[in-house]
Amino acid sequence: MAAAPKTNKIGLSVADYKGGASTLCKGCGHDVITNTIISAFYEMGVEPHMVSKLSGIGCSSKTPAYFLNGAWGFNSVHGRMPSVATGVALANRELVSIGVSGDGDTASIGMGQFVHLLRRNVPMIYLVENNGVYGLTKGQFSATADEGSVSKGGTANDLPAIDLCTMAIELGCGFVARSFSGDRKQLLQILKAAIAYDGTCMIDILSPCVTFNNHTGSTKSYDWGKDHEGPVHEIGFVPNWEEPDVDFGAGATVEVPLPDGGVVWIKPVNEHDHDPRDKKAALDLLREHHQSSTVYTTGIMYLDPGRESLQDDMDLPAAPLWNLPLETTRPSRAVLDEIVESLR
Amino acid sequence: MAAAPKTNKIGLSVADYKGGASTLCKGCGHDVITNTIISAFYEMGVEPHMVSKLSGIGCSSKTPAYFLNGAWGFNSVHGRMPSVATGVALANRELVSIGVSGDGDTASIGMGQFVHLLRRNVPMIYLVENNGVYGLTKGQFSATADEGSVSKGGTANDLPAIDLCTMAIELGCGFVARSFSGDRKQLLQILKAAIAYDGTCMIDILSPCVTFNNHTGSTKSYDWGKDHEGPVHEIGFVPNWEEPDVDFGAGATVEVPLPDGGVVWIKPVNEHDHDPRDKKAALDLLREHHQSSTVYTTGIMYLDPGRESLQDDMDLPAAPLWNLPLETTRPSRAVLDEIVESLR
Amino acid sequence: MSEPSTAPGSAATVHPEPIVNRLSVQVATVNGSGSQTANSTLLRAIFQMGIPVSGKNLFPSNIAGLPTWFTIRANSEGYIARRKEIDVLVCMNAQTAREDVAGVPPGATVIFEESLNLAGLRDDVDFHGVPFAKIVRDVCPVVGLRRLVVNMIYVGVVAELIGIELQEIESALKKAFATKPKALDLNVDAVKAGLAWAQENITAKPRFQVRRMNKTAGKVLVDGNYAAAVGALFAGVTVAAWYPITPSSSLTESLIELAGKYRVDEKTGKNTIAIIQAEDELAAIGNVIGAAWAGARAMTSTSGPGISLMSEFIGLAYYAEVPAVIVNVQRTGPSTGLPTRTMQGDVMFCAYNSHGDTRHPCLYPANIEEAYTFTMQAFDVAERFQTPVFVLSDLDLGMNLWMAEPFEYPEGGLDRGKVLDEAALAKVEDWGRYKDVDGDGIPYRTIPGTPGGRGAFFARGSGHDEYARYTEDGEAYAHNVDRIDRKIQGTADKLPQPIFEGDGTKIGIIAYGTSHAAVQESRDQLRGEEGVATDYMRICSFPFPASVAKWIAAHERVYVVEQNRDGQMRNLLRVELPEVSGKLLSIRHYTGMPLDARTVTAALVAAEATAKETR
Amino acid sequence: MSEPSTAPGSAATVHPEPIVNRLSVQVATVNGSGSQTANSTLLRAIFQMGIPVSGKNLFPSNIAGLPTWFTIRANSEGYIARRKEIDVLVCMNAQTAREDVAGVPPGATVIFEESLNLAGLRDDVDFHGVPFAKIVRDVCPVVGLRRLVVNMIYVGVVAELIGIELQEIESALKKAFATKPKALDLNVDAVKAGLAWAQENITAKPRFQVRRMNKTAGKVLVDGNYAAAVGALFAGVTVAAWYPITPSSSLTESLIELAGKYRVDEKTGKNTIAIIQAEDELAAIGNVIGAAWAGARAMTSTSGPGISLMSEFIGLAYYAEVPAVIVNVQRTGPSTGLPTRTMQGDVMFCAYNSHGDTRHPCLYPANIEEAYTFTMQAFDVAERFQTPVFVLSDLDLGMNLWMAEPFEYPEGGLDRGKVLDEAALAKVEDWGRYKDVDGDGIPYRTIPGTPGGRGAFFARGSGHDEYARYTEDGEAYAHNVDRIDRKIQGTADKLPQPIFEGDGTKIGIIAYGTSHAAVQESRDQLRGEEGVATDYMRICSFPFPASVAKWIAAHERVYVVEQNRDGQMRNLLRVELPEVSGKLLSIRHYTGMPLDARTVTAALVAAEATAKETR
Ligand SMILES: Cc1ncc(C[n+]2csc(CCOP(=O)(O)OP(=O)(O)O)c2C)c(N)n1
Ligand SMILES: Cc1ncc(C[n+]2csc(CCOP(=O)(O)OP(=O)(O)O)c2C)c(N)n1
Ligand code: SF4
Ligand code: SF4
Ligand SMILES: [Mg+2]
Ligand SMILES: [Mg+2]
Repeated sequence: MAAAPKTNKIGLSVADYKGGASTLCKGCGHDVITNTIISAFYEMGVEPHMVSKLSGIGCSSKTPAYFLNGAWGFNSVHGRMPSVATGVALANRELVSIGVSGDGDTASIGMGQFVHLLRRNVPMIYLVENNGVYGLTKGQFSATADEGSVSKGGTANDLPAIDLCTMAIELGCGFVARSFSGDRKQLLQILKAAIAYDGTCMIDILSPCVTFNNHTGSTKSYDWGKDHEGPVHEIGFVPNWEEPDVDFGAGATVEVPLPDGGVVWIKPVNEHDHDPRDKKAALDLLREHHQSSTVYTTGIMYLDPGRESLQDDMDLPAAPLWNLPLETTRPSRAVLDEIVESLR
Repeated sequence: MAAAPKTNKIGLSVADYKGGASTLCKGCGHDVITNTIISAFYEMGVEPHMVSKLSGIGCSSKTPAYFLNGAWGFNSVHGRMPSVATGVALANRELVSIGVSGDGDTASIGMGQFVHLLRRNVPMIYLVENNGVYGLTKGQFSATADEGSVSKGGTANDLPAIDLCTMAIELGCGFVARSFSGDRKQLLQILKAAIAYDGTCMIDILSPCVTFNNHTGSTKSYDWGKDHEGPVHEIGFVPNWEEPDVDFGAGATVEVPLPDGGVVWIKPVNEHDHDPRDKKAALDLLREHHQSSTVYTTGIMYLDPGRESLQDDMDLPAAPLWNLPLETTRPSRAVLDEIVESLR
Repeated sequence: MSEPSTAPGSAATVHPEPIVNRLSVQVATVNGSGSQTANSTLLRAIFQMGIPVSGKNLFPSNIAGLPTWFTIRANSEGYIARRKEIDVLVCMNAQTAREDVAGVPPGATVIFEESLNLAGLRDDVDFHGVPFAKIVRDVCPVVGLRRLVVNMIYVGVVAELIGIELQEIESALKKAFATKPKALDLNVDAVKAGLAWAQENITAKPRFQVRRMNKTAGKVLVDGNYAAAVGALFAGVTVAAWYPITPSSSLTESLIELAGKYRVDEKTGKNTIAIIQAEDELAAIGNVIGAAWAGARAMTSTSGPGISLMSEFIGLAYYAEVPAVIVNVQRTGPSTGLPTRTMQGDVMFCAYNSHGDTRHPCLYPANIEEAYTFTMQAFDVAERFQTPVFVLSDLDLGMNLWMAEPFEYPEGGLDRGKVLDEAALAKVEDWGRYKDVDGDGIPYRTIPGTPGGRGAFFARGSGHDEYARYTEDGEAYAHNVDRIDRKIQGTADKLPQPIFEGDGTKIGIIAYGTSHAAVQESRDQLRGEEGVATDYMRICSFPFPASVAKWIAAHERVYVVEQNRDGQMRNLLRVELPEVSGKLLSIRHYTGMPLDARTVTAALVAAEATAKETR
Repeated sequence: MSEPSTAPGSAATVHPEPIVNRLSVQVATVNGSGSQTANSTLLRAIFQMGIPVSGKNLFPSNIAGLPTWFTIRANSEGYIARRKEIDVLVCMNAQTAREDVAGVPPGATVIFEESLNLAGLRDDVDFHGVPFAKIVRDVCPVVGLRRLVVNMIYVGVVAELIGIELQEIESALKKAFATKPKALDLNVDAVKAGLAWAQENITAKPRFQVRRMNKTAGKVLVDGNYAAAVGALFAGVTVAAWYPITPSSSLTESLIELAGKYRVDEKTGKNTIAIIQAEDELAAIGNVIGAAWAGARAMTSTSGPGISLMSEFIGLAYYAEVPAVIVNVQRTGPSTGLPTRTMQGDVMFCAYNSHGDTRHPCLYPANIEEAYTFTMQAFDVAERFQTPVFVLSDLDLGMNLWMAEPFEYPEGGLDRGKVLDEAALAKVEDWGRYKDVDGDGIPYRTIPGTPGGRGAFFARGSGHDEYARYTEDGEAYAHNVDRIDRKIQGTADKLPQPIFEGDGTKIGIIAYGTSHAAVQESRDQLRGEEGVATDYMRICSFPFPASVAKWIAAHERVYVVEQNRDGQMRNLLRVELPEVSGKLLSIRHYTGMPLDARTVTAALVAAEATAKETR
């Protein structure tokens, strides 16, 4: 008899969190993220049917089809996933939404909607699988390509890159992280914390495009990432049903409790002492490294566990709006009479 | 015989810089800006026919019709003026472009194009006549309305405001200023410097909507502006044909020469010692005051005289593209033969 | 207004028989001057006297300072279309006064602020200079309020001149100032002062009079945007996303107001609807599609430019089969056009909106009752057919005040269409999101969050098969879009059906939406004045049911009356019903002003004359 | 490909007479495997042998790893439409091999990687298992290159089997590897190895052979996007704004390449064109409109979703009268659809794009020559008529390789339309930007920066009068849009005129764009096989000139052949030419695969049979 597969707290195995086979290029950074998402949802014991997977258009935007087959997916139009996600959040606040976008999808065509998603604090995990190019349309530079980085064809990009983390923090996003496809360990912890968090989690992930942007001269290649990654801390996440048995050692460790009872643990590394709750410090850190371009700083840059979510802002009930009983959504005959009377 | 009217260096009088009669509400902040634009172009001696006036849709966007009748105007569609302006800049780099937008036009529907205009450094003056509401559609909150500020109808805005100056600086804009319709003196100097500057000048101007957002509880009213304005410096601009006879006195004065020979003079006030060439200082200053909301900081927040403009980035000729002779824009018969040969 | 009058006016200043309950009053003023309450008071008072009325507000795309006109038509026959001829003109705007005076027919009465000195302009109208400034000084001690209060003085003058009962004015004012007793008193005093002045100073009453009758009992007076908002409210809308744009803003703003009163859960104090002001129209429709995919009854309201911006998302909703209700309150022109003028200008653009092969159900409400019921019904259609549905209203219907029957409470529940919940799913053997199980092209859908592990699917705007799986297979593509087409064609019989009038003559008239009122009146004119009998079909929806072609086929010539340059409904009929295409003639009106009966009558008479000649 | 073959295949494995210069070769492989060069080498070699060819690349919307097919058709008659039947199949993709084999007609030859073990699948085709893996190991020592080089081995095998001359393969390879001598040698060796293997191991040659002839002398082999880019280049385009989207990206990318070579000023070293990658399509068209308003010849290239996003701006350009050239390389479906498949799906959406009353000139290139000339001409039309102009290409034309006559150098200068410079302005007494001076509806424009102080005007998408002044006057509005309509109608005679073929029979066929090639071939089939003679009108533009209606009227039945579900051109004809609407029948194809002649022939024969029955 074969051993029963390992299961999570709701009795599901990793297989229950898998999706269809990826059709991306072999080695594409996006596939690494897909696998990490599978692990994170498995480890967090999220019910797949309570998850909505949203995306725009691009190689990255295809990936929701490659994880959580038991979840609901909506691959919408290019750059406009944020508005769809906002609608989903309003209709059913019980769903856990994860949106996957690309740098073209977010920073070029999607910039307007991205900004307003952040401003509204729509509860969801918003991943940018950032490769500096439009993968699906064959490698044109996107708005996150670094100034001076060189395309496969040999042309240098002469416009400055947009730093999505800085932008997110400035716009009030309460969970802003940066990671790297090449650092699954870190990404996994960030994702788990994001699943527990209530509000927009913007995670900007360097995710190399092996076909169009993985050469020398690129600042979005695996090699570049490996050579430059500088995590500001080691991150751990302890969900609310687990004992915090992680021992990070010395006093420098920071614990950020989330409202749901989970705790994000952070242990500074690389001589940093970045407290992710310090907004100004986060911005300074990002600016330094954005400008120096010698270090690719990763980690949870900013974490504000307290910001009110869109649905609370809008005073919505705990139950999903879409399924409220007719008595609640259609006013009574008396109300209609009252309205009519006011018009006489 | 009546005295000849005063004229500027190209022999034109103020009347030559006027536009049609305004149809805005009496007292609207936008009209003050219109008048200041007239003064600035007059004083700078710009030839009206070399000016393009661009806008989107809104009360603010109507104003290009109210100044510089001798200039070319294009009142385009809501929120998309930046792309039109970019096209104009490419077709004819000799034109001086001034774009007038509103906070709805820029920060709501126009956010995406705004971001990319700044990123590209399209040479133009980009004014946001910021009143925190959609004036023309009767007073709904815009994305720059401050959290907690109260509408005329009594509802409080529960989303955070987008700070356009911070955003512009983060996106690499080299001329970022903030002003107030109630402070014509300052605005005039800023506008004159902007006319001399080569690159995007983003000027965010608190411009009260007297009809829909000028009440107690608003943070965009005249009274609020008057009570809260805190200029970080006194500003003067000396164009390249004038002697810098301004005497700002002591050593604290900062002089920023522009490439065209004009000089921006800055004399700290209110115990500030903000050097507008210091990006980090500018961002810190904005953040402090954006968060405190006790002071409305005005002045030239950031000034980088050296950033390369879009047309230089694109290696365009000095002459306007649109009017290049046919010999230059249609390759020769030999070229066509060469192309054809390559396809055989 | 500068539009020249086209109908013959009455003779001169001699006033023979009074004309009772058939008149138009126009107030020419400046926007932002607060005349709105005064004008609706006049309108409401006449309405309360039992006389059918309608009000048209002709306002500029501007907040304050530009000319604006308000026209009230009272008509005992119940004609409520715009009428171009003005019988009583109130000139409060120096800017346009001369033009305004030039526009009225002989025999009209002109009331004007004394200082405007208009009296010498014509000798075929009655002029009454009123010292408004002086009177208001006496009535209203607070200088700052005079600008507003002065409007009530012309209310008094007009009331006295044409016979509006003071008690009805008072009762209308009570309604307007229900929560502001002080203001009420001040305004009533102003009306009375106007009335008194007129009593003393004007002896010869105008020919045009109102007199109490009983044709408005039980009716309401309301604009179409409000009616649509009420429709949405009772349709149980749960998510509404919008971006402000004239003339649709007041629709969602009315919904916000209504929801604030009637959609707050009594137990929890929470809102049972989410109304979100999006950052633009692309986002608004994205919000709607996301919400509807997640199960909400979702809607947006917008106008032409918004539809252009929504096009990409509308194609997605069509192809991924997501319900959406889009109320398009149409305005004049391509591009920004004339934002405060009316037009039926997006008929073609909505019917086939977005790139690729598409076709969308459209509803064309013609009156308040339909603004209410069609909006409500649009949600059922959208959910039953899982597709975006347009409600094509316009500025005239949406923003002007119309008389109507009171709203009827909806019978039965909501039609939420083919939704499978956990239990239903368990019974289905081989569920596929896009399978045509019932032969009607309508597949079964599930809502995210449905437990049981069998309902999840992946929606997309790219190629997909019956199981919602990605495919680029050409046959699967064709099979799918054929089914969708069948599904949409199937809406024809489920949408509001055309309404037929007439007893079977040779000449047919087709109209839809707000062209209806003018056509109704024109048909009476044609019959009465020209002896031309017409049949009439009012189209209420697209795709067209079979009865439309049948009716056209049964007529010799059919005039399609509409408010746009290109004859868009005529064009739509040409595309869809080529077999009767040859019978279609076109009467179009596109100045942005609401259509009036005279325009229709004149065009039809001229066309008939040509038809005769060439026969 | 899984599409079943519809034509009768040849008998069995007995090979009677060889069939010369009438064959289709298909290579089934995986995208990203570098087979492109191999396939175009085959294509080019046949072309260089003087045999008319065409190539169709059927690729997935994916970067690497999914199935892709490349089909080469060689045909001595010059038929270059897609042909469904495959005579020689090269199976390099295990994923689809079985389906691919099932799809070929009896008598076909199948070449496959030995290890795939396909030989037993059918007994009515010739199988040749080739040890590709082994051969490539011998030819190519560098392991990392083998994935690419293996493709050249099938080139050698196919060449040997069907008789392609080695020297032509070598010359094609020289072209491809002009700058890489090492790679050239490696690839030539691989071809030779394949050739040698086949010589040794395959004795029975397939029936299908190529043999040198002389029908391609002087011709070029190129895709339509490149041709359009060349057209734009020689039209003197000065600003091009784009956002990448399949299948249009390669148009502007070709322009970038060409401009880099031919549009750098020799004296200054500066670019005489600005090509800007916008942040999305709304911005791209905004860039174009801004640039064109400021005087540039400006263009954008896009596909369906881009058109949806551009709709608002297109309405602005129409109404404010700003030139713009929009090349829409159409693809399959509403929404994202099948991005790498072809369709003529935006015909209606472009013709009446945007809200309100609009109508836009559209050009429908059918071949490479027209992709070049129509794109060039579009600039003249846009500037002469001051309006957005669509060039409606599609994926089939834009991205596939077509044989064509070499581009002709444009005679004469540019038509920049009615532009007034300082001197001209000085002579005009009362210039108004939107005045109809010449009775053709086309006003005179000025370019920003024109000195003299008389040319400035204020462009806007809101209501304006003849002097470009803001107005909300309804009559001024109507007057203006009437003029614009006249202007656009006036383009009909200035656009590429329809092309007529046939000697006056009862049956007409209408086609446009890439449906042309299939229709040409189908007409020969109809005549040859069915004895059905047809007349043919190829529509090249919209609005339709009078000759279109006249031609339709002269026929009894007219089949409109097109590649979309809804018969969009047929619908457009119904709208615009109701008088002949009744004659229009429709043949549609919308799987996303390029249209083939058999589909047209079969549909027409079936329709004629029905027509006879019901007569
Ligand atoms: C409206 C629209 N414009 C353009 C496209 C073409 N397109 C598809 S994906 C893509 C860019 C994707 O880039 P990114 O978001 O960075 O994703 P990646 O493929 O790099 O993961 C573009 C431009 C489209 N599908 N829709
Ligand atoms: C596409 C589109 N959506 C909506 C509108 C309606 N609209 C006109 S102006 C405006 C807002 C203007 O606000 P703002 O830019 O702040 O200018 P303000 O009037 O306050 O100066 C809106 C929503 C429009 N004209 N076009
Ligand atoms: S093209 Fe780039 S981004 Fe797309 S799948 Fe391949 S490697 Fe990934
Ligand atoms: S509404 Fe407000 S913004 Fe518009 S003109 Fe009036 S005061 Fe100015
Ligand atoms: Mg990318
Ligand atoms: Mg504003």
